[in-house]
Amino acid sequence: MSAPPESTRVGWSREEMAQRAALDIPDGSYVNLGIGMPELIARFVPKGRELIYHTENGLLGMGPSPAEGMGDPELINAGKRQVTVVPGASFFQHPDSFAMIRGGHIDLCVLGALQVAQSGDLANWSTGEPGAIPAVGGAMDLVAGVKSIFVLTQHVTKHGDPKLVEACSYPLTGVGVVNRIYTDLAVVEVTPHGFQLVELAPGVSYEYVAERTGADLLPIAEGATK
Amino acid sequence: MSAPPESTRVGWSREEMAQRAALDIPDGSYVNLGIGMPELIARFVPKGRELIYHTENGLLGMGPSPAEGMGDPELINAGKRQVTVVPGASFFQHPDSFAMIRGGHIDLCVLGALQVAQSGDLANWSTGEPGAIPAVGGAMDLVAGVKSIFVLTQHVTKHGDPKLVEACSYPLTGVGVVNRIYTDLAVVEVTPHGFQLVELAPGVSYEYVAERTGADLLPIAEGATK
Amino acid sequence: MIDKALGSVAEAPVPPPPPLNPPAGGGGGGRGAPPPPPATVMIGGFGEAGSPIELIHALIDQGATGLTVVNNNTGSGEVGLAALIKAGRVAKMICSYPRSMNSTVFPELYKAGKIELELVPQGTLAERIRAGGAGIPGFYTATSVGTPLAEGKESRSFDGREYVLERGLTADFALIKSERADRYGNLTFNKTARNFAPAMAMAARTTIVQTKHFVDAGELDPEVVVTPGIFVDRVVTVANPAHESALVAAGVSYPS
Amino acid sequence: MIDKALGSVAEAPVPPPPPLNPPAGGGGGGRGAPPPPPATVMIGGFGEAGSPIELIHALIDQGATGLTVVNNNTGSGEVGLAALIKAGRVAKMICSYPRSMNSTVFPELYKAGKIELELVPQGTLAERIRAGGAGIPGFYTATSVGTPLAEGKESRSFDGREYVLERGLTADFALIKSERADRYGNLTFNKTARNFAPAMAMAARTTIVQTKHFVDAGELDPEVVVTPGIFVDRVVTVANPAHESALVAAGVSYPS
Repeated sequence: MSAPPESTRVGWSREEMAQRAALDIPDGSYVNLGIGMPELIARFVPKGRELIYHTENGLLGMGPSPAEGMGDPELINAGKRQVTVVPGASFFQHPDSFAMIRGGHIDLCVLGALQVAQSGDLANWSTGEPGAIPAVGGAMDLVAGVKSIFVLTQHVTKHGDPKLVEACSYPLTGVGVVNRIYTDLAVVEVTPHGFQLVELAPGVSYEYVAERTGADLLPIAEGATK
Repeated sequence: MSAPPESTRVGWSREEMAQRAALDIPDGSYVNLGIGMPELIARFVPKGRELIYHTENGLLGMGPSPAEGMGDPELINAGKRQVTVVPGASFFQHPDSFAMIRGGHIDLCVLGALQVAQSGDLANWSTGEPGAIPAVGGAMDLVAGVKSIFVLTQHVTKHGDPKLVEACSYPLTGVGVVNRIYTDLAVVEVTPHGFQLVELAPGVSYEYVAERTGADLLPIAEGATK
Repeated sequence: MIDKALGSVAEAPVPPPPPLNPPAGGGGGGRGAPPPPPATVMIGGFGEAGSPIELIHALIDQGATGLTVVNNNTGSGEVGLAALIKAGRVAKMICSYPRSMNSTVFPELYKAGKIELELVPQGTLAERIRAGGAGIPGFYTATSVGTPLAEGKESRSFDGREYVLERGLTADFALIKSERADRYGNLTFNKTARNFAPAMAMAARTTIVQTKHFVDAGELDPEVVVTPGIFVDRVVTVANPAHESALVAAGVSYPS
Repeated sequence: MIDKALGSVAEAPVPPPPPLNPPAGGGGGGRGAPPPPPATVMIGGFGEAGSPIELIHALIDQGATGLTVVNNNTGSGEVGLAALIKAGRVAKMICSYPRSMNSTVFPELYKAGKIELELVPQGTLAERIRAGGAGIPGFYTATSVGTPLAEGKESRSFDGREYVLERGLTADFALIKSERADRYGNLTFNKTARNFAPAMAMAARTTIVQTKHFVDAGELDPEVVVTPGIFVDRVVTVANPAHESALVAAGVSYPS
């Protein structure tokens, strides 16, 4: 899964994807970043914006990883990695943490995806393979409750299959929940009319993205601003 | 409503009623005492027993009233009177306080009554008069959730009508919820067979109590221990 | 930078006052946009403990009317919540105990048929507010089963016991009082003044706090924050809040 | 005097071990009273944060079997919860995420069909436990609607949105870890070790706590108590609790 060498890469790197998504997060937002690539976003928040990070295991005001050897094994994030707190943080129990989520108090959640359907359905917790250990964690709570859901994902699987599809073949995490998708190739909005291209990665054409998208992709309208 | 002079009084005084009820509260109990006469019970807990008092507005470990001028207007009980805290107390919000009640965590609640039916139905919040301002407070929560419900009340109304009845004529607080009744005349248990006399106040006869009871009153069985 | 602090209670974004030229009642629509529907306002406090008197008085000054107010009681004397009711701003009270010592304003209006009352058992009220804030539209409770307050409610049994369905309760605004607050809106409370405040902060779209002490970010230990700032929108410092009982004893009315 | 302190973890009243002469399987009843039904045990912790390892090891030593265990995860390595599962004591796990780094014990038993799994979304799990402790037998949530985890659940709509009915969850025992405790069972926690502990303490008939610090009554400020003592039955001091990650890194198995 490591990125190909810079010279042959098409589109945005993982860091550039995170940076692009970070641009769209308003100052003062309460944000939950999913485990993995979404966590990179915290590094790219534009200067002058203050975001507050929620981690569903019970912390608002999460800071970066501690310096080596300075962490507390009982101060961790949802990915079970050691973190720190910023001034103004608070700890709380799980029911309160998920009340924040379910009650619509978190402004934005950024998640990874196995598939996103043009209706906004998300599949990100199970490939449904027989014998696999199902594990859902807080994903279904997040998509059901958070005000906006961003997906940060490669545009296609490592086998080259589209992840943006007409309908998910994998078990769903939530129905009609995704607002925007940030991939290595493009930024795509989920609209009532389906996938709407918002922005292309530098050097990537509409046709290149559309070919790798498993559903209709509405082109950027003439004269539209990004 | 003041007690008649000592010489003419029949049965227990308010203090004696509270003292009699206090005798039946086991060491270590978590107790909610209703506003009014039930509050007297705290004065009569036998030496060597430690009870913890819950007040539903958000305090466990309630102590007595503060000395004159030493109170905090924001440290009050459910009757909105200033109180104190004992070592080991805790404050909490209303949903948590009623989770203690509704979830069956409080051992005992002692309430006043307008009427108690032989089935254990309690009416203690409204006389149902047209035009009266209905006000229920936490009474319905307490009777629905607390493990044991004691009622502390005069045996008859000030008009001489029985308060222990076949069926309540006033709007109910809860159905089949009362366990024991402590009156000025007797201690009465609510059983599947109806009202069971447990103890008579000194100098009071079974017939005297039965006459003033609006339903069958099962006498103390031969050889029964109190 | 996030800073939820306000300069004064007068800046609190409480519900808008009624339009200057309201559409004529009865036969269909006046000019322009219809007025916004009257707001629902949750007001913290159990009796005087936690009552945000200064915010309530600011709400009176500001003029909103037709309000639905959620509070455990109906105030006392002619200050705070009782003054809001007396000023005719409250169309409906949702509460558990509208009858208290020194409470005369609500009873008079209620007997005159001039104010609506939704009576809710206290624990059900607390849980409905908490549910509203937690995204739970309905829950079952045994409280009120078999009583007049269960009338008209759906009921069903679980494991052989009967329960009624209660609905989550949300609001447009919550007005609450804290002991300490920082610029993020993290809050702690004073003793039994905590009561409904944390749940109301969760259940309202806009939560406005009057705090006795405003502290720097980081001064509140993350372990002891009771209401995390995510539930709070605006904070105004009222360093010496009035106590309802003192005002009532002094015979104060608001506005005087 | 109320004193919930225990001398050692071995005294914790965990579920009884199986009877020495269990009734023969299959054709009806052995001698004497039937064994008590296997217990449901809630175990605090999210990953290693808040995991009461010493209490779990005491439960292994004590011998109870056929357990239903509620925990967010399934442990890691071969200590704590993973060791309990490895010892064959757990018939069923109720959890949200049974797959973690260094988690091999559960996956192997699950693939072999030797352990049952009830998969519950994390927030629904937390709320079900809180509901169980709060006397709420059922509540509605939008979480899982339209997904395989909603299959077999009742659903209904409120105000035009679809919700599923979830049931409150209670247990016979809860094993949790606190930072500070007093003789009444009042508790505070360490950072994100708080997670499921307060709700589990509410939802279990018997709650057993291992605490790092045991303090005198009155030392915990009533404003900062997280779990009031009413939810706690027994407290045992474990001044230097092991950390799961350190044990796993050292290759420790329990019992060794």
